[in-house]
Amino acid sequence: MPEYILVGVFALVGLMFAGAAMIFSRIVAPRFPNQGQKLEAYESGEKPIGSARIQFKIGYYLFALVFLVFDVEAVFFFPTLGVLRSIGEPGGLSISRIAIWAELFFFIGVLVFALVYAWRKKVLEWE
Amino acid sequence: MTPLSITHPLGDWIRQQLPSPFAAIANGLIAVIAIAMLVVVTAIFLVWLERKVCARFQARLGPTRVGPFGLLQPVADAIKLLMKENIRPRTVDQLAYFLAPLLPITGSFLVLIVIPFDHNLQVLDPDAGIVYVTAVSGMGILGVLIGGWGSNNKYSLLGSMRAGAQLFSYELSMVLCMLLIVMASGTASLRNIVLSQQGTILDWWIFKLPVAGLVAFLLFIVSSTAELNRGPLDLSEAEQELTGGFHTEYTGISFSMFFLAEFVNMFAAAGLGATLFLGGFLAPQIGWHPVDQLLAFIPGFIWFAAKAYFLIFLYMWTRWTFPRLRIDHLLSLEWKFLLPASLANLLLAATLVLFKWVIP
Amino acid sequence: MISLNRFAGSVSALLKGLGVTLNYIVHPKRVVTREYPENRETLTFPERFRGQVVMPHDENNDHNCTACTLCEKACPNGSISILTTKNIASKRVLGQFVYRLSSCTLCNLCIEACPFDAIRMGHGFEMAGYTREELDLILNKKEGR
Amino acid sequence: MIKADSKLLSTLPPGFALHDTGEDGSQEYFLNMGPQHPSTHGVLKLVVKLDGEKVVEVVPHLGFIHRAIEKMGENESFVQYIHLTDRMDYLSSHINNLCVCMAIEKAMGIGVPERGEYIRVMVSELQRIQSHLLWWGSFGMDLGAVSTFLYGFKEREKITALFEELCGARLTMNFFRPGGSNSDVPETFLPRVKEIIQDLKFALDEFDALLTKNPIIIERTRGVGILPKERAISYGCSGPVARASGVDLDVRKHSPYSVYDRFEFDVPLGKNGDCYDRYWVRMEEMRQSIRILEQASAHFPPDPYRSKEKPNYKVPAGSYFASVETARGLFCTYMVSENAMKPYRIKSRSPNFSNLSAINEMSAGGKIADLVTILSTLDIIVPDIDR
Repeated sequence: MPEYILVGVFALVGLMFAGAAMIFSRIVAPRFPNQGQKLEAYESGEKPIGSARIQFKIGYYLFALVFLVFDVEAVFFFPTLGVLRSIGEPGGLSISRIAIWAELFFFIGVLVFALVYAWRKKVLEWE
Repeated sequence: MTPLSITHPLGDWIRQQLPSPFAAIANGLIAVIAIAMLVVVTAIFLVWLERKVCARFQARLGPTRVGPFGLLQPVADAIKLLMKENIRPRTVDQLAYFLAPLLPITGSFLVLIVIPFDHNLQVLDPDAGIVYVTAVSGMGILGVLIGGWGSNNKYSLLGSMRAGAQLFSYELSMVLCMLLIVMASGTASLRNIVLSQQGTILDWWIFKLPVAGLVAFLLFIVSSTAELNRGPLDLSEAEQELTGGFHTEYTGISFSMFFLAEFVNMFAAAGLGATLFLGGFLAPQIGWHPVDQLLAFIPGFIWFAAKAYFLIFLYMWTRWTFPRLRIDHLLSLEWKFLLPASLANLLLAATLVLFKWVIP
Repeated sequence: MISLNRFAGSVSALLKGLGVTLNYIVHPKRVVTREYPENRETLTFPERFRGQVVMPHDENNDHNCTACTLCEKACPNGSISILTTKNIASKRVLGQFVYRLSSCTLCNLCIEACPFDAIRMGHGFEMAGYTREELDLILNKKEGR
Repeated sequence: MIKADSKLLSTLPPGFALHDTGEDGSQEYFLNMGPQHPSTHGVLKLVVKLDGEKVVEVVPHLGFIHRAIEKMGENESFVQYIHLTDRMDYLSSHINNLCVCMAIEKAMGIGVPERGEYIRVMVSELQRIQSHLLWWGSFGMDLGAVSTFLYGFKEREKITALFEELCGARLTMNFFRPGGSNSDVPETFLPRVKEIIQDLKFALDEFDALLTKNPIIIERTRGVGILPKERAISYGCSGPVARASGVDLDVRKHSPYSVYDRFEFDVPLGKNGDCYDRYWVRMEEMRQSIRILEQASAHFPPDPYRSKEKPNYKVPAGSYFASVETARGLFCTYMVSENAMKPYRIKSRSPNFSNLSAINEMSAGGKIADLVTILSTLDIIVPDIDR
């Protein structure tokens, strides 16, 4: 557990590191408030046409859904694969190792089936 | 393995001198300073290196004027970026716009602390080191997403949406490649992964698993390029299409935070690749005793740096050679090629491990 | 099989591309950069290089211009104005050869028009100035008498 | 269905309409690409209507650097107009100059000596290669391979240096005159052309390895931005853009000017009219230009290089026309003279305006990235569009 306190410390340090640079820049950088159209959003030097806050077609949100499936799978893999080498008696082909191995094949088979399904359903196509 | 040992002698000495809570704090402080220094130095050096290497790829000289070989050029750039006016457009989302540049650099801090630079040069060695790395490495892209959305600019918006798609797609094959190493070495701790590659060069995971190791290494390089947002997979920046992508609206120091993080993340990813596939801090032993002794005499962190910079060179090489993919090709490449390939590769490796063709 | 062939072809094409760039990095001789302000002394120009117009003067500070104004007429932009004056023999001679670099397009037409080789294209190429007035040049060194 | 924002509708550029929101709640939106954009190659503004990343409509806005060159020409003498054509398509300035000279020659019945014609052909072909090299570099850069830009420029530099030796300028040449050229080629010309040919052959192989066979390029250009043959003709496209669509139009071949009829070369034609064909046609054209250069330098005739110079060019009354094939397509000069020193009206037909007009048809339905690819393969020069 104390290890993860250190992670928190470093997260803070990272934020402070960036924050300090930005504060320092605030102090030393010049400021010329609002000259001309400098505070407009950049759109190749022209006034933007309409806001960017629109409901627009992302086109790849379905990938995100498929991703969820596979990402969860990766988490399941971690413990399974971690023990593939060490389970049972060291060395040798034990039943439990073969079972894990077969399980792995089955699991990935299911996943590949899902992938193929998504592929056939044109989820993996743009739009 | 105590979590706080920067180096054994120094850590032990501090532990002898101070009572334990203070010693932990002192060691922690040293770690913080060391990592912060590493971030700054790496970023500055890599900016210089990228410019130099890119120039040489393009038959140019690169920076030559500031300092010897232009070494101080990035320092000059940093000063310039610090002194630039911070223009915050009127239309941005204040909180998101401010928060976004802080996140990528924090992410790179968090990745760097688990990377074993040498036998005892590692801030933290969590048992599930690889899970931790995949968890925190997403932070950079989070910054990109938030920044792109907060900028209220159509170019940024497109860039950040692309970044999102790219992140979650390439995360998969990257995790699968790492999993392969976890399976082969039987541990998820980065330090133990390195130690599992002891022996000659042929004991590195890239060679030890015939075919599967090499394939996993290549897949790792490709998917980490996408994760790092570097060309040819730098879709969220894509300056020819989106002018600057997610950082179009960022100026001065807030832009340089993205920029800095990109380079530090590149070092972290290269370090990770070296750790997983190239034996990390271990010296490349060739099995001939006199040479091996000589090679082992060189400290581990130098070997680590050499391997990491070799990978960095690979990243730069591909970046300055290949044209950029289109976003739908990028996603097809992952889902229709890299993901099935890494799944098949994983199965191949599992079979190899099971029948112990390679691993004793 | 076809797709496997295509894959192999793609990979080999990518590797060839990498080979090309690697070739550049391992051959420092292929670097073509010239560091400009530092090499100012060693810069060479082809003889016909068209820099700003100059009027060659001989050792007595004399020039060939007879103020015939052919160059003035040949100039498409009106960059040249010949201001004449009278010499002691009340002959029309060149007073001032006014050359406005700011509107000159370095097109070479004035030099072609000149029958006496009084002006030619110089090799000066650093033509920037801080004010427009700096770019109004008088090419002859002394007024005709 | 959500009604489009009426406040937004009033700010739209003329000629644009915004549809109401689609069934899934997604909206179309407008994006300005240019005038300050890395891939519009100058001050061109494209207003793009997008649906997500899909391009719905592209409207180019021109006129940012309009200089009224044709109007200026009415106040210049015929010879003075030559140097203004340098400033239209600055990558084909030699060829543009040639076109004006040919019109004057036709009007006044001036002949060109053998050597002068050979100089014209060789310099034109060098200019074409030089222009295509720059295009190749910027094409690679537009697709994200930044190094190619430098490689293209590196090779182009050799030709530019040759031009510098030839006429003293690197971009705005003003070299050709009615009846020949303003000076003979220097002695070093032929050996250097041969050197350049050798270098180019090597470089073109490198270029093939870098881009032509690169699967990423093939993926990004095959089937992208298709311009069918009929549409190419009706838009008035010319040059590599039209030839990639299968339009067999090359002035050099079909109404040969100068001495082009003496050389053997092929006119590469594309089949599909997509971006890859346009790319391939240009690469092939460079090889054909090298062929012409080789033939020309093998039989380079002796003096004189220019027929007798006229004291002034007083063009007899009438209208005169000449056309050439520049690196980008058909360049024509049409001039009306009233038996005076200055043209009554002079008109230059330049290829880029017509080529650009096809962009909406080519890019609608593609992605933003495709728009950049298409714009790059059109190889536009903005000063030539605006004139």
